[in-house]
Amino acid sequence: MDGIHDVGGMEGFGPVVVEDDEPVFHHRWEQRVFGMNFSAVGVDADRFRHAIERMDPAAYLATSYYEHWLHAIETLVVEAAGVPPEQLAEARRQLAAVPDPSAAVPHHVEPAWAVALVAAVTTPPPPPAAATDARWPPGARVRVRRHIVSAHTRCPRYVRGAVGVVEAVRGVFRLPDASVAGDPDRREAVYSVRFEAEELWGAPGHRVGLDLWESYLEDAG
Amino acid sequence: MDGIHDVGGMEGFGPVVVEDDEPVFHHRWEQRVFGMNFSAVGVDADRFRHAIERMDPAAYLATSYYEHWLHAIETLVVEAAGVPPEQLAEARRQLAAVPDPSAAVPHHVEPAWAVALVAAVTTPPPPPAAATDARWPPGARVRVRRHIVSAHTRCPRYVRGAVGVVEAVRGVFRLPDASVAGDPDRREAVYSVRFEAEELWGAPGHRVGLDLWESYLEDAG
Amino acid sequence: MTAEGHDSAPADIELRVAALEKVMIEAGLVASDTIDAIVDTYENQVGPHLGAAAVARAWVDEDFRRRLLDDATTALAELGIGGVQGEVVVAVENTERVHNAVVCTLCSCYPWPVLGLPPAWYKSPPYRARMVREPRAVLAEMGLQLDPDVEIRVWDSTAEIRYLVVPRRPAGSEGMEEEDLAALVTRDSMIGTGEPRLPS
Amino acid sequence: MTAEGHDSAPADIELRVAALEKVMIEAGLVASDTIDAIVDTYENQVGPHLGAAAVARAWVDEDFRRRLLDDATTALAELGIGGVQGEVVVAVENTERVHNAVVCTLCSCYPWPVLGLPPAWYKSPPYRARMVREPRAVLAEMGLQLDPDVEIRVWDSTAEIRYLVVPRRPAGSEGMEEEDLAALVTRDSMIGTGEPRLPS
Repeated sequence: MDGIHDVGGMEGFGPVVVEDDEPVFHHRWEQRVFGMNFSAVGVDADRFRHAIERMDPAAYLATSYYEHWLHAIETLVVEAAGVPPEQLAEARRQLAAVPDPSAAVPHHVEPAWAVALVAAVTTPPPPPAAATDARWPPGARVRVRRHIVSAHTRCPRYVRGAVGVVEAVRGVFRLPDASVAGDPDRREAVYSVRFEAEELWGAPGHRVGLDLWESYLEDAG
Repeated sequence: MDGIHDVGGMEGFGPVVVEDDEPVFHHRWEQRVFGMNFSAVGVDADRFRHAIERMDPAAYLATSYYEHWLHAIETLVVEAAGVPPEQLAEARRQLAAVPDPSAAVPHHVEPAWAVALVAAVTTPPPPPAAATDARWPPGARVRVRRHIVSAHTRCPRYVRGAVGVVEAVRGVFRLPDASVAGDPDRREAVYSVRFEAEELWGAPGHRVGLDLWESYLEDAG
Repeated sequence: MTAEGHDSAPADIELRVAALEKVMIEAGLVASDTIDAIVDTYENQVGPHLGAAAVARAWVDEDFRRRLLDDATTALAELGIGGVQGEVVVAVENTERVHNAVVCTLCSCYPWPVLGLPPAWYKSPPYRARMVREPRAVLAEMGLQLDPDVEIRVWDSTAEIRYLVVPRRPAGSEGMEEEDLAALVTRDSMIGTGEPRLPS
Repeated sequence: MTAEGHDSAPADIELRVAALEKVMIEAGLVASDTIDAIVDTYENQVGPHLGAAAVARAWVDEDFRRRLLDDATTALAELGIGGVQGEVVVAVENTERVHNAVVCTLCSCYPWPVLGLPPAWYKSPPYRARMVREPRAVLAEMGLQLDPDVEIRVWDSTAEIRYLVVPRRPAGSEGMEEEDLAALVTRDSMIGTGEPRLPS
């Protein structure tokens, strides 16, 4: 999907604004959103990212990072967890009628879940399978395909058609394009590919490395 | 400039919303904005478009067509007509203090200007010069350059690197890229180039024609 | 300078516009009646009836049709049609096998002298983004179901050439007068997002 | 369903979030204390001090440095560092001639187990858009003036590999203990948008 999220190389965004002594979270609601994502609905990063990418482009640019997450969780609670949308609307109606909606959220604890969750997020998962049948070795010249028509892809527009050099083979990973399309078992080698700025932007000065799945690439010829 | 205005082929925008029995203008302020553009500040279409393209991307997507025009005229009144920005701010302060700002705008007529203006906009200008030394004839295969780094260009991202066929040579026109960069006298042949959907999007089904300046193109090889 | 909010309330917009007009009038850049006159021109004088008259003429006058398709700018000038945003007009004709449609992906270029000012949907990101990529789907959503065998040609107005679609003359209109034919030619049929009305 | 306005007032957001939490708790999808625990984890346990400890170790222990550059995921696990959003970590080392910096143009991927959660600027469209196109200008704006001879390598985190920049050990830190060295290693120096602090 060539969506609004794919901003690499877009011009007109202005300066990078840095906040001094920024807290990890700015608002309590950001904490709740962050925490809610660690549940069955947020566990699939591909579907989660795709839910954000489908936001209305104007809303995407006008809202903050954790509003994107909120949108995604609301979307996946319906799409992935099967909660009827009316239930969300009804909860909003109910809570809109009370003076402090946050205080009116039911409190329900599951101490065992919490312990298991914290252990899970701070334990390294097993390494990815080595790519024993990778098509290209380090040093190979590859071209990114011009056309990626998946509903969800991790191949940004700014490298489409560009030629780069394989720096490393990172292992075998689930292909996000297939996963979001309903085939979570398709796996492919992922390559770290180095591009010269001249090739990407027509002016030299730096190099950019991207990690790209095998089906995004073709022989540079 | 690879800006937010360059939306051709972007996905995620949703349906085309058609308003039944739409009026030419929806609000009086749209009429005033439209009319104000017919002045020394709006006369240069290249600079006018570039002023819109430089809008903050979130603001661009969140505002209407005539708000884009308003932004451009405000910008060019300062940049091209030399009005100090403080003068605009001061006028806003003054008018914010009155109950009906529109009614407080000075009324000043120049009947001769109005007559000349209407005549000018409804009279066909002379045709463009024929392109006697065009590099490619109709039927030639051309490739759009991958890199267009101008601050303002009329070469959309979605055709960069694509191969098409020249359908017609449209004549010689001022090059917008050079014009906005301060060289309004540079002229080039403009070609109508036809692209197959397969070449642009990886799926067949239609053709797209674009009018492209000579320096956007190269031999298809 | 002009960091307008994302949800400019009407009052804010009106204030901004009034302030701009005040400054421009005081600087001698514009006059109250030039604005009135230009608005009147595009609200009441220039509009799709002009393009419709040209299309109807092409339907009844084979010589005019050829001149229109060969050099629309000059042929339209015969009818007194021309001006700003129509410096070079190219007419593209629909046939049994080919359907033409017009878009401007980079801004909202449109052939003012023949169609007047564009509708909001023509200027909207959805139309501009999708029309070059999936025109058949967009046209279907807009009510124009094209036969799969019909080739769609989309014209993206990236330079100063403006496009006028010459729609097919509807069946059943054989005996009609030029003026009555013009009444069948809709704006959308000249953008390529619709068909002419059928004779009643 | 979730057509939020462009300027969601805080109260609207809080209401939406409360309603979502209510629904998720009632559906058994999440518990109040799982949210509390995960927030505490990333506010108080996991943060850039972990990456800083690893960098300081690499500065003082040549064998660890080699293991870190060879297979950071495994080397970090030696220090008890690892977890979600760090399934595969690659460490890239700055030298006199090469400066590395990290971005995620498509979303905001970031090596949580070594750096904690990313700052707002890292997640902002300006950083994401510009860092792959004009990194030297972005770094200069952020206060990092690189010698023109230094090659910049930008790592766009498009897959599940996360990058940790190993900055150069600052001059004047020769005799320092590992723990004091770690205090010199800033978050930004491990993203590649800053340098370590100088010893005082």
